[in-house]
Parts: sequence; C-alpha cells; structure tokens
Amino acid sequence: MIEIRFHGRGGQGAVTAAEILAKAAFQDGKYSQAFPFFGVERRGAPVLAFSRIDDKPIRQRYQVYEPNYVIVQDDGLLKVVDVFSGLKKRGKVILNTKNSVEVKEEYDVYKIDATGIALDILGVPIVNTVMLGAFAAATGEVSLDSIIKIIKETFPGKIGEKNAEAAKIAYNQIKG
Amino acid sequence: MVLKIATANRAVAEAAKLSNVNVIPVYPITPATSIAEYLAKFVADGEMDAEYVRVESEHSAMSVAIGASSTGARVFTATSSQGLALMHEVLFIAAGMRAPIVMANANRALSAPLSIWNDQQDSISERDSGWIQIYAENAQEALDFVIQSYRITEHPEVLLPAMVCLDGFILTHTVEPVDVPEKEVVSDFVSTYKPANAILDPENPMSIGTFTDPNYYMEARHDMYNAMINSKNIIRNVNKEFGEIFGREYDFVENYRCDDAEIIIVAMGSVCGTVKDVIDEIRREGEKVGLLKLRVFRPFPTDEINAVVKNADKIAVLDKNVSFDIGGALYNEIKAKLDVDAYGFIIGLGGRDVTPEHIRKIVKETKKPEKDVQWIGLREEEI
Amino acid sequence: MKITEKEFLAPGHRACAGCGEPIGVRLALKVLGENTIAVSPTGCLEVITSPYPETAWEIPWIHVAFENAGAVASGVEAALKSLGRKSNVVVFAGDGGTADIGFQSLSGAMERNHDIIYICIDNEAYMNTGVQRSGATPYGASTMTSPAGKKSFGEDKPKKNLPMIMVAHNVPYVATASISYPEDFMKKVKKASETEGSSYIHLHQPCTTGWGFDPSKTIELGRLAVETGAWILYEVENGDFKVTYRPAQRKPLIEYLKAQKRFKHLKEAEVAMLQDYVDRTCSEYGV
Amino acid sequence: MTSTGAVVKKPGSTRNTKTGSWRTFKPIIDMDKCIDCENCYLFCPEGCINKEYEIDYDYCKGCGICATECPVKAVKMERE
Repeated sequence: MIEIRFHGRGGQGAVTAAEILAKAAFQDGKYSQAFPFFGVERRGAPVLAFSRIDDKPIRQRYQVYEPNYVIVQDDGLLKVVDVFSGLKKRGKVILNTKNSVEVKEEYDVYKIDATGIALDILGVPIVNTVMLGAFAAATGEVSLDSIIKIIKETFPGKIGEKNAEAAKIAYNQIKG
Repeated sequence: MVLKIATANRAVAEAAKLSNVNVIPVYPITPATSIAEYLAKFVADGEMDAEYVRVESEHSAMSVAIGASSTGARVFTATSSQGLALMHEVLFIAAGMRAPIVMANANRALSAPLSIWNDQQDSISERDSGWIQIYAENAQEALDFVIQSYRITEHPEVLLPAMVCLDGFILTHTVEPVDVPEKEVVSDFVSTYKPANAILDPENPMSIGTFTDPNYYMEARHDMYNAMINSKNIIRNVNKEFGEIFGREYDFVENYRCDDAEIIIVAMGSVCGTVKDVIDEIRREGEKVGLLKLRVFRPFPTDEINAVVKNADKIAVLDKNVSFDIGGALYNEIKAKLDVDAYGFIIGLGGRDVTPEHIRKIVKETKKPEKDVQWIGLREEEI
Repeated sequence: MKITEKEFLAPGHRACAGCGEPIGVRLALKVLGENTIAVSPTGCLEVITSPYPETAWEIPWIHVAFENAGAVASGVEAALKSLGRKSNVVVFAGDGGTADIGFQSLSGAMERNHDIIYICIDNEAYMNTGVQRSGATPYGASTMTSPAGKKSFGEDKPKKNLPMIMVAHNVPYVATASISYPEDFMKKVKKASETEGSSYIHLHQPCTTGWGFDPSKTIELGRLAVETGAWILYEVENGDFKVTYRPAQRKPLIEYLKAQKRFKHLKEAEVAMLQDYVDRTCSEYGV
Repeated sequence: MTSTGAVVKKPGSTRNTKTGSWRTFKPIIDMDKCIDCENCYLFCPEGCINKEYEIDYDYCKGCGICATECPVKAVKMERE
C-alpha cells in the first residue's frame, strides 16, 4: 500500500487531485481510495486530502499519518503547516515552488514551478493537474496515460485538453 | 456490472436510479447533500423518470415521502444528523403507517456543539422509530443495501421503512471502486412497487392514518413489533437471492476471524474495515482476535450474534454514539440480549479519527478491563 | 350550481352537534366528486372523521401529522403525476394546522405550485384541544391561552392574513369563503378544481363550542361575520382581486360580537377599537 | 387482532355509530310549508337530510340548524 497526502489551499483543487489520482491508479488496474479532510475552510485556507493505492482492496478508513508521498501545491504552506509530518524515510515530496527552498535531507524533494506552468497553459494559477503530472514522473506509481485520461474525463472539452497538456509538461520537466 | 470509482453518496444515488424510484423528496444537508445533487442531475438529464420534490425542510421531505408512498409511489430520500432529528416525529409515523420508504442516512454527529463530522448518534437515536436499520462498511454495501431495502420494505409481511446508514465523509466523500449493476438486472430484482396494504385510490377508497383510542393503539404497535420480527426471514431471503444474482452475499452479521477468537470486537459501519486490518496484524503477532460486524441493527439479530460470539472470552463493543451514563447503545443491547463478558468503548464521536492505535488499545483494555465503558481517543492536553 | 346528491362524508362522524366543519367538507366534496383524494392534518376534522376502525370518508383520505398537510398533499400529487394518474387532491386543514404549525409546509407546497386545492377551515382557534388561540384568532377574542382578564382584553393581535400571504406566493387562485354562503363557496371550489397549480381557499367556519353560541346558530353567525365586515368574501385570480359578496349595508360589528361568549368581556371602548379595525380593513378591501 | 397501519378499508363506516342518540330536540319538517329551498339539506352538518327532505334520525344530532335556516319556519324542534 502506498499513501499520498495532498497539501493545498481551498480552491486549488487538492481534493479533486486526490480523486483524479485514485481514479488513475484504478485505471492502471490497482485498488485505490481518496478522501478529503473535509473542513469548513473556505477559499485560501490550508486543506488536506489523501489517496491510497494498493494491489488489494483497501479496507482501512482513517487519515493518512505516515505518507509515502506528499504533494505540496503551494510553497507558502511550508511556513504554516508541517508538510513533512510522518513522511516515511526517503519519502518523496513534490513541491510547487520557483524559489530555492531548504528541506531536510532525509526526503527526496522534487521542485516544480507548477504555478508558472498553470499560468502559461491554463491562464489561472490552479495547479492540481500540473502536480499530478509531476507526481507521475517523480514516483512512477501511476501512469501518465491514466492521469491524462482521468483529467479529460473530469474536465470535459477544451479545459480538459489544456489540463492534460499542463500535466504532460510537468511530467516531462521532472523526467528531465 | 460496471466497475466505477465513486463516493458512497454517488453509489447510493445510483442505487436509487436503478431501483425504479417514482418520487424523490429531498432536502440537502451535509454530508448527504451530494446524494440530493446527483439525483437532481439524473432527473434533469432525463436519466431518471421521477418526480423530484424540492421540499423546504426534512420534516416535509419525510411528509412528502409518506404522502407519495401512500399513493402507491416508490420513494427515496436521504438525510443526515439534524435533518434526521427534524424528521423524528414523521419517522415514527412512516413506520406506524407502514409506508415502505427507503432512506439513506449519512451518519453525522448531533448538535451541540455543532459538528458536521461522522458518528452514529443520529440514526441510533431513531432506533425505536420502527425503521429497519442497515449499516454499510463501504460504498459497495451502501449501494447494495439500498437496492435490497426495496425488496425488504415492500414485502407484505414487513411494510416497515428502511434506513441505510453510511458514515459521513468517511464513506460519503471517499472515492473507491464500486460495482454498479446493470439497470435491467436491478429492475428485475426490485420490479415496480405494488402497494400491499394501503393505497389512496378513488376506485377503492380507504382512510389512512386514522385516530385510535386506547382500544386499538396497542394492536397497531404490536403488529409493527411482529413485522420487525418477520422482517428477519425476509432479509435472509433477500440476501440469498441478491447473492445469487449479484454475486455479493450478505448476512445479518459478518464473521471476520471469530471462530477461534478469544476476544471479539463488535462494531458497525466503516470502522470495520480498519478493525479488520488491525486484526490481521494482531493475529500475526499471535493473538486470537476477531471482528463481528453488525450489518443489521434493526431487527436486532440476537441469535446470529450469539452464534458467533458465544465461545469468546471477552467482547469489546464499539459505539459511535453514547447514551449518557450507561455507554453506547450497541454495548447495552449486547449486554441485555446475550450472556457474554462485554465491555463498551465509545469511539469516533464528531469525526474523531479512529486509528489502528485506538483499536489496539481497545483490545488491550478488553484483556484486563478496568471499567465497563471507556472513551477511546480523547485528547489529553488542556486547551 | 349543479352538485351531486351523493354524500362523501358519511354521518356518524363525531363532530359536535351544530359543527360547521363537516358542512364545509360536504359542500366542497359535492363539487369535487368521487375522483378526489383528501388530506387532513391533525385537528378536529381528523379526530371526528377517523375513529378507528371506522371512517366517515367515502373517498380516499390520509392524515399524517399536525404540521405537514401541505407536504403530504405535495407527495400525493407528485405520486399521481409520476404514476400517470389523475385525481383532485384537496386538503382540509384547520387554522392551527395552516396559520401556525403547518405554515412552513403550506408555504413550501404553494411555492412549488403543486396541483392541489388547500382549504383552510378556519374556526379561529385550536378547537380540537379545547379552544387555545391560534394565529387566526381575531382581535379581542378570549380563548384559554388569550384569556380576558384584569390586564387583558383577550387576543391582542389582529388575525393573521393568511389568504393575502398566499397571494404573495403567486398562487394562481386564492379565495376567502364562508360556510354560510354555500353557493359562493362552491363556485370557488369549482374554480379551484379547474385551476392548474395550487389553489387556496380560506373558509370561515363558526364553532359553536369555541365561540360560545347555540348550535342552531352556526350559519347565522357566519352570515353575521360577513354582514358586519368582520369577514370579507373575495377571490384573487392570477393576481386579480375581486370582492365576491358585498353587504348592501354593513351591520355594526357589535351585532356579531354580542352573539358570542368569546367577545362577551369587551368594553365599549374595546368594541369601538375593533369596529375601527374592521372599518379600516373594509375600506382597504372596498367593502 | 391485527391492524396493519390502522388503515380503515370500509368507507363511510361511521354509519355504524348512530349519533341520533346524542339528540335532545328532534326536527320535524312540515312539508306543506316547505318551499324546496334546500337550506336544510345544504347546511346539515351530518348530511342526514336528503333532497326529498327526509331526515335520517339515526344520525341527526338535533343541532337545530335546519330549523334556524328554514326561511318559512317549516322545521320545528320538538323534545324527544
């Protein structure tokens, strides 16, 4: 079982990202689960969402406390939330930033300017699909094809196409 | 069968769509709201041929449901927590009028203090309303139980409404794989509603919801009591038939590694999944622990529970509800109906996460119990 | 107006001798006919007509609770629609189940414009439980919960204007009526039955027990209410207001008041105040 | 006994209860005076006067509305 924790701000689509990831993993033939820590937070406040992926049906129903991966959709969160909390040793962090951010050595941090990609491609700073492309590249836990398929299902039409393109750019950037 | 990945709320709405429902009176409330939204969309898109009544309260939702059901329509509604509490009066009436209504309840804590998160205080507080109560562990069960409920409630020997309970957020907002059966198969299974007892029809006038004096009230309630007892047979048969058609078998209880268990945990709803995982771990460490998952809370399957737990040394009963001073409802019912050494644990109120550590603690406490009833997972620091 | 001789409310019901409520129900059902489903909230009518194992109803009838007749009727109508059946759906509700506890569910039903006829049979207090005031209790009436006393002249608020609140819901047909004007009432029921969408009829009904008058005078009291202007007969059809009966010469209110025990306590000044209130209302409505 | 939902499937069955016993005064119609106005028929709370102006005394509670509303005083209330 692998567990993923999403850190975002209300309105950035962290909950949708967790669901797209679960659906993509399911598309890859795995079992998966995604759920928000559903607060009453409004737009802008820090939010949490979780995904689990496994080869067998997932029964457990509690929050993710020791993730294998953490996705941080906004580097501003580093100052207010301990995004590394419980992260497994050698766990990977996918971090949206264009700055040089100091992080602990025990984690593998993948930095990506997702906001820049989102602004270029989508014209709005919504980074959830971009981060999923980066996640697929950094971890290999889910295929880019499935991510793209589910993104297009989630956002039909042109918006879906653009989001898929943004995810692909992020994927390629991480892959180098 | 179509394997989808969906929330339990989506699964429940799909189940209503598949079940040839005629009338949907519903008032949105967190965390049941998306059920109301999905159904509204199904009707708006012509995927579902039903009357969607946008009522102004849950009290009216259940009242519309009774009116529609009494006119011969198959009815579905959904609610949660304060909404269920607002329905309280009409829940008793629906059961007393023997209206075979099916409702999903997204289990959520009751105020005060205000909480939108999960526990089961809301439905447990309606346990004496005369409704059949079934608790789902996952989205699949939520879908299956809604479909089954139409067959159970509409059976002439039952005619009691049924409440399918699914834990708020933990199920309602979690996406996971769900088998959505084909429309034709479900349609054959549930057929269309044919009123067996009462119907408002000018061709055959009858008076429904009459006034009884002390000469007659007790008999009506006694009939309900018998109907609840009779429903056990019907539930058993429906389970069997459902299993044959859909390949998923359910019983009143699920026996998870109980046969040689020294300690058996008894629980309802979504927490059972976590408990199963913890039991697997503990068993690897050499301890004999099992889970009895209670699926049907009303009617109360005393014999079925007893058959599973009778050889255990100790029983740990988990309750996401509390009856003040005497512990959880399930704990008290187990104590009252069975001759077992049982201990009660209050868990997960108001959305408090129930973790494997909590389950381990419960097993530990059950081995050397210090108190009859304990609260697990309380914060220790002061605010 | 041609009406059936058939009775749809059987005798043997348990109403007080001289009760006006079954009169209203009988007359309405004579217009609506047998293809009608009736809904009643809790109240006098429900109790007197459905003493299990008997029923006075010759047509299908349902009672669920006190505050939800609007919703129950909505459910009946929605079910008929869904099942492709056609029947009149009529609510016979008291003033408590309409103006007070049932107000929300009525408002919801009217807002959704279900094809139902809601008839509020208004006897101006909770008569079923022994004469407690309701929102429809008129100015100055003494009830068990608005008793006249040293510091009180009885109900201290004017009657809630339910029909106009229904007009504000954009209901296609709203009318007031009185059991003492059967022709007028039955015409309105007929119009209501021909209206697509919701209709609301507010039927004034004297109560021998609650108002305190001889059972033989039920119709007389209803007539006095209209003749004095204490109750005005009108209809509002798609927003168009029309008075349907205008007394040639309005009688002084005191004639209506003095015929009832519930107003017996009123002093001259209070009667004048009530007369003033009626005068103002009548001039507002053009009576 | 059984009573599923206390539904009554015998419409109009309050006829089993003869409320005529509630009566103290009894209306008698003088058909010679009657002008066929239907007032007593329309206003009877029990619906127990038919259009031929026959009173069903099994149910008449003796309220006297028919006597009061008769424009020609054709209805008299007599002590039982």
